[in-house]
Amino acid sequence: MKKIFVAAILASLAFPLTAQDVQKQIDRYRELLADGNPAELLEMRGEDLWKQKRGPKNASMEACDLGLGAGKVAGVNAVLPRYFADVDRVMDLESRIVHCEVTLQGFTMAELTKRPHSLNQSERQTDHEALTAYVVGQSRGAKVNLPQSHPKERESFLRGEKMFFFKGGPYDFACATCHGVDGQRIRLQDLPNFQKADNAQRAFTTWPAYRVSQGAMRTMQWRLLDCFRQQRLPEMEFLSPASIDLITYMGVKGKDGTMDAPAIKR
Amino acid sequence: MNIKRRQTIKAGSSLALVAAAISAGVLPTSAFADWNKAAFEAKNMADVLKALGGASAEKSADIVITAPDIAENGAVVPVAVASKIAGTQSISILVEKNPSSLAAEFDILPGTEPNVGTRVKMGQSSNVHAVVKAGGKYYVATKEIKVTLGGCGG
Amino acid sequence: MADPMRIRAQQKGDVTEVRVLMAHIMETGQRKDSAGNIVPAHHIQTVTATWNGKPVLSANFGPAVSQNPVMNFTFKGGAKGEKVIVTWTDNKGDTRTDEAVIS
Amino acid sequence: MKIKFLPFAAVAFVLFTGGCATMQPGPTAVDTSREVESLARRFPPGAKAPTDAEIVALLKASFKDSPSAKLDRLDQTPLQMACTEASRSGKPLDEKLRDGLQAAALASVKYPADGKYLGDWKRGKAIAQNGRGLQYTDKVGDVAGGNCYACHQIDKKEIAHGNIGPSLTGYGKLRGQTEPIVKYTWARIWNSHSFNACANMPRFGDAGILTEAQIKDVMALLLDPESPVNQ
Repeated sequence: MKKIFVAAILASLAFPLTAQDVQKQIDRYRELLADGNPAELLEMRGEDLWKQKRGPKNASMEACDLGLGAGKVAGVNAVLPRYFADVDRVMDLESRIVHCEVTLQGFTMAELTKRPHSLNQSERQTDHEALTAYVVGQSRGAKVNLPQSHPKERESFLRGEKMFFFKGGPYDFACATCHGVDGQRIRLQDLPNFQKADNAQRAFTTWPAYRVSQGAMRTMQWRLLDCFRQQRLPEMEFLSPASIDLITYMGVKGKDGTMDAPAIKR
Repeated sequence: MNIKRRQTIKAGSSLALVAAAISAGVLPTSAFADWNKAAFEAKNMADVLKALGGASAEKSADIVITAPDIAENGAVVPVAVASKIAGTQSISILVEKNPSSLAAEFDILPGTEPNVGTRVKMGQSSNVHAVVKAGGKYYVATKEIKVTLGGCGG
Repeated sequence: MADPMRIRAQQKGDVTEVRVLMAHIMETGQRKDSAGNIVPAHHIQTVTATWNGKPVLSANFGPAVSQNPVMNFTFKGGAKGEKVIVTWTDNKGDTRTDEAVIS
Repeated sequence: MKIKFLPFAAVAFVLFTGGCATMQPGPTAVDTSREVESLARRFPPGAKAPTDAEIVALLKASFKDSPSAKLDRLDQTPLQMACTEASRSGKPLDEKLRDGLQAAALASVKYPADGKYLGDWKRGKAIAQNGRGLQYTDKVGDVAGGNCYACHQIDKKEIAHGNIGPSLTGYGKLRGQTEPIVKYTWARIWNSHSFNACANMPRFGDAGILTEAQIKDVMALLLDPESPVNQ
């Protein structure tokens, strides 16, 4: 008995941690984190903002049509990006929120897109982040099902697909370099493979997310901006056509996933 | 009272709430311990204990720390502590290798269960101590938590 | 300006479980800004909770409590519909009080 | 010139035959459900498939030019173009094309003029941990890191390592410090496309990510018997 005990101690010293051990413990960390998500604070702030009369036109956002009809907020993030006839193009959630702030409240595009994301740690989250948090939170439990019947919706997907595989920059990286293979990790963070439905669902349904490493909730637009930064491409423009096409691609790949955002992540 | 504070209370529309609470004797400040500056500035467990009014702490198996073995990020490490020691008066969470060890201290009032949780910052892998005061004596349990670097690296 | 807390209080048998989310920067006083200057400490120092006028928790936080703090505690008693009131105060004197109805 | 390099390629083949699956993880082929999707579904009336030129133009319209990350990063090299198509279609490169790209990559490798390949493993350790550099948020001329741990296991004590590349634990201990090994390792770091046209690993020397001195330090981390990698 004693021998076995000593052997066990020696073994644990010789092989500090197996990859499975580490993964189990990381899963445990994530489970404990999920118990309290500060993104809820931002959702509350966003709800107040949504209902507040703001801007030169002194109007609230409550009449905004996010894709399921004017004033309807529940479930919209599960069907976006989609085609909007009033602008004759495909818009993602964040583009549509900004669109409503311009058309309903009279804000200018320039002021809304100047600095949509707060800085790390040191700054209060922006109104854009708060509004996005609120709207996204109202889609929890909704099944992802982006419409693809309009030619422009399909074209957005096809462009997004091509962009996903586009290798460029000094590192020769494409989105697919990290997100096109099963079981890959950067450091200890697993990388969803968008060619697998369950992976794509998990990724699409858990963004936006509160990032504990930044002390802030980050939107899907930010997620892409920062992926491209790590990819060593130039700075992605907020609400750019490429961002919308890539979100369409991810959303179509994540079909039938159940929305669970804002989530909480490292 | 500074202006900022007044604005805060007003903006939160909780002025009435606070006033009502005070007049009803709901917030008898004396019931709550003052913030112990010396304890929060102490660099190690011995100095924290001294600042809290103790001397040494006895190891105890009746203190249970619930926390991950590995933290994916040191900025947020969930730590919960439950004490089965009779007459638990306070529970403190200390991170040994932080610049100041004491992270949080909870007074266990009559009626409070000796079971609390929060999240702490850890600058690096470190021992985390749960110090329990009971019957005027101090007890401690310790758990090592590894902090890892993560993400794409920059 | 302090944002509201999110408080959940749930009766479970003869105890009530309380979970509090607080919006606060919890600046450590050790971080440098982009210009290289130390950002002064700014953190919650005390958190108190009452139920039916009775104190049920008192906590002291240092700057090592994470940004946007999460705090969970449990007290004996509590019935559905009763109120739990939570107040925090930080080192700059800012304070915030919010309440939740026990469910 | 070519003949001189052949032995290194041969060494590479021997070293990594066992680990090819992990060495060259190309993205998995596009799923079959999409392949068999009817044309009508794929292209609703009026929907057009985008051309490569349209994609580049759209990307350029979607990114901002800045001194530290210019828009020309979106102009693909022939290798980037070929490997984009290979991963999108799930079909490997044509052999001739592949060999040509690999030969060009190998020809790009600059070996140290002073003939010294190994620097300081302690500095190499820091370079392997550092993930900064070449981002639009960086300043031109900022020192970059190698970020090796993002993809590789190296020092066994560092548990936060990725798995996109193979484990490099015990690299020098297993392989020794013979000239072919040393030169192969250098070439692999300088331009990994020399041995696998569509390798995921960045061209640390060729793309100017690390300096020659930094690569020497990383070499020491891998090959120096004193390095923790070889303990």
